[in-house]
Amino acid sequence: MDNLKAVVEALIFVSEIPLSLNKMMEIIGDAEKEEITGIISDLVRDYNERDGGIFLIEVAGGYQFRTKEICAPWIRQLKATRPKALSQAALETIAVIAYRQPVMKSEIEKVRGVDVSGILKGLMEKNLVRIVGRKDVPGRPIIYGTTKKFLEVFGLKDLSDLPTFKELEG
Amino acid sequence: MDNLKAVVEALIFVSEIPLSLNKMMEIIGDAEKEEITGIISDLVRDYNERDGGIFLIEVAGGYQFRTKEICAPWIRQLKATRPKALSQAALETIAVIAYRQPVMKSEIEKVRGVDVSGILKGLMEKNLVRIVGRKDVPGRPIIYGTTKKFLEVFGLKDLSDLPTFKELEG
Amino acid sequence: MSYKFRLDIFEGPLDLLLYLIKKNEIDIYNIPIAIITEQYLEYIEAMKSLNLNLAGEYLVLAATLIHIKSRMLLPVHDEDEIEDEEDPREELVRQLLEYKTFKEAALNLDKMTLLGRDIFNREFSDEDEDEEAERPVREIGIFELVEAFRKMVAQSAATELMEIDVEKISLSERINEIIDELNEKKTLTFTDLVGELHNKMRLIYTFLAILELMKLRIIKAYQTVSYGTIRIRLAVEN
Repeated sequence: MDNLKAVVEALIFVSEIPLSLNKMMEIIGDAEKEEITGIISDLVRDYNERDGGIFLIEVAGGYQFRTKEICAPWIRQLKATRPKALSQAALETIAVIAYRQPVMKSEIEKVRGVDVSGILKGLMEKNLVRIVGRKDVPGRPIIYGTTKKFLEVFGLKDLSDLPTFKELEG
Repeated sequence: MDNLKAVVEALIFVSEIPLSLNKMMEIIGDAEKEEITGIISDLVRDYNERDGGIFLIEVAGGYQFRTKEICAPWIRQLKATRPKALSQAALETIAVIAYRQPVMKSEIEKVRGVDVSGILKGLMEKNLVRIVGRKDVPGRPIIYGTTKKFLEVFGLKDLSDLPTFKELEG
Repeated sequence: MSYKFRLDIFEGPLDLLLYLIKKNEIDIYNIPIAIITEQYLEYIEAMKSLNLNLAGEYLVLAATLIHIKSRMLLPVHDEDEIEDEEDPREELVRQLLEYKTFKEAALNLDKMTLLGRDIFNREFSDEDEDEEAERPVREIGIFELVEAFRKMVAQSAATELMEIDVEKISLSERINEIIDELNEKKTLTFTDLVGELHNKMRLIYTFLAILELMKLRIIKAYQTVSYGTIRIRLAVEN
């Protein structure tokens, strides 16, 4: 096979976990084991000689590209500033708050069917949800609403930009 | 900085989304913009000259390593997926949105001559299309546009990178 | 009839029409409406007889074609009128050309090197889902939010939740604003809230918001003398 080296490199590159020799042989089919191991040795040498930011290593029964240790401080910084997705639970909770505000915790829990204390706290820490007031009923329950930050994160000008179900169903 | 090239390469490698120049400058701190763009050009050339299985591409406002097209059949086998093709209806709909955005659903339907609710929903689920706001006309209809993911999937630097269609402007 | 097998591959009535034009090698700017209408209706009949799910749009275009055909048949009394009068086919031709362009654009998009089909990026696992609260929140499409809510509502029995419309959301917005103002100023008069409002919708929303807040027992309204100034304040101080 002409492109064997390129294919081996690409396979190792895209694999989420260290890619085993067996898996590679299974995929490539018509290549001998020695041929593939030879290519991997070549690749290891290529990357060492290049002296770049990544290298090829045999690990956990397979092969994987990894970044060099000297790059670690910058990588940590990248990961720390990487925006994090909201969990499904958080998304559902904020959906209830957005559409039903001003809303009590008990109302959110009635819709979601689970306790939302922890998630509510998290959403307030992220400044997506806030306490808007209290209700004059026994227990004086807190009522919640969304924040300006919520509008920013979801790219809305104001709450009336929120689409309704009907609009999406068309 | 001594290892600047290695750091830039490692950062692009570990980033889950195309890494923007700004982000790199923010993380590296003491490097000039020209220095980083110079290094990126070097990296692009390095990988082209190596003629391996991966290459560096500028896409969706950042840089990302991707596998070469010739390797696709084997990678699909590794991922055990069929090639993810978009249907003709989805392609037509996304073409209208891409070239006419921001665009109302009714405008898309006028062009295509069919109801597009289902397709639009599918495209939003695939995160290729998003709601960008409402149009400032009576009824404040929802308007749609393409996403960053759209640029990533179609390998575009930005929207101006779309193939030109003189007839479509307007 | 060979066309039976082609019916489901049309993307819509315009697509079918384009196909007929191509098949008959017709000039798109000078469509022989009578012939095309006849063929178009044959296809529609075939679709019906095959019990294919015939979208209403096909019938709309059929009606349009018939209408154009009848207009083309009208005798022209005055030769000069031809100059001024718009060709009944003009709008349809414009629509067809536009659709054709986008069809080509779609084909073009499909020919591009697509991520996930032709080329790939690295796969990432969620290995380091560290719980750093400091990390910024990723921007989210509003569609995800609506979908999350819709799914939840579908599961719960609370059907009244479905009654969400733009008015209700705008009302929420005004309610939040009023509570904010009350948190700041403690008491507000009715005129404080509605006085300078020139926008009629905003006036209505303000009024509805106050009623809703009173009903929810979040605010209280009171006046010191009958027909005196109505003041509102939070029912419970924070």
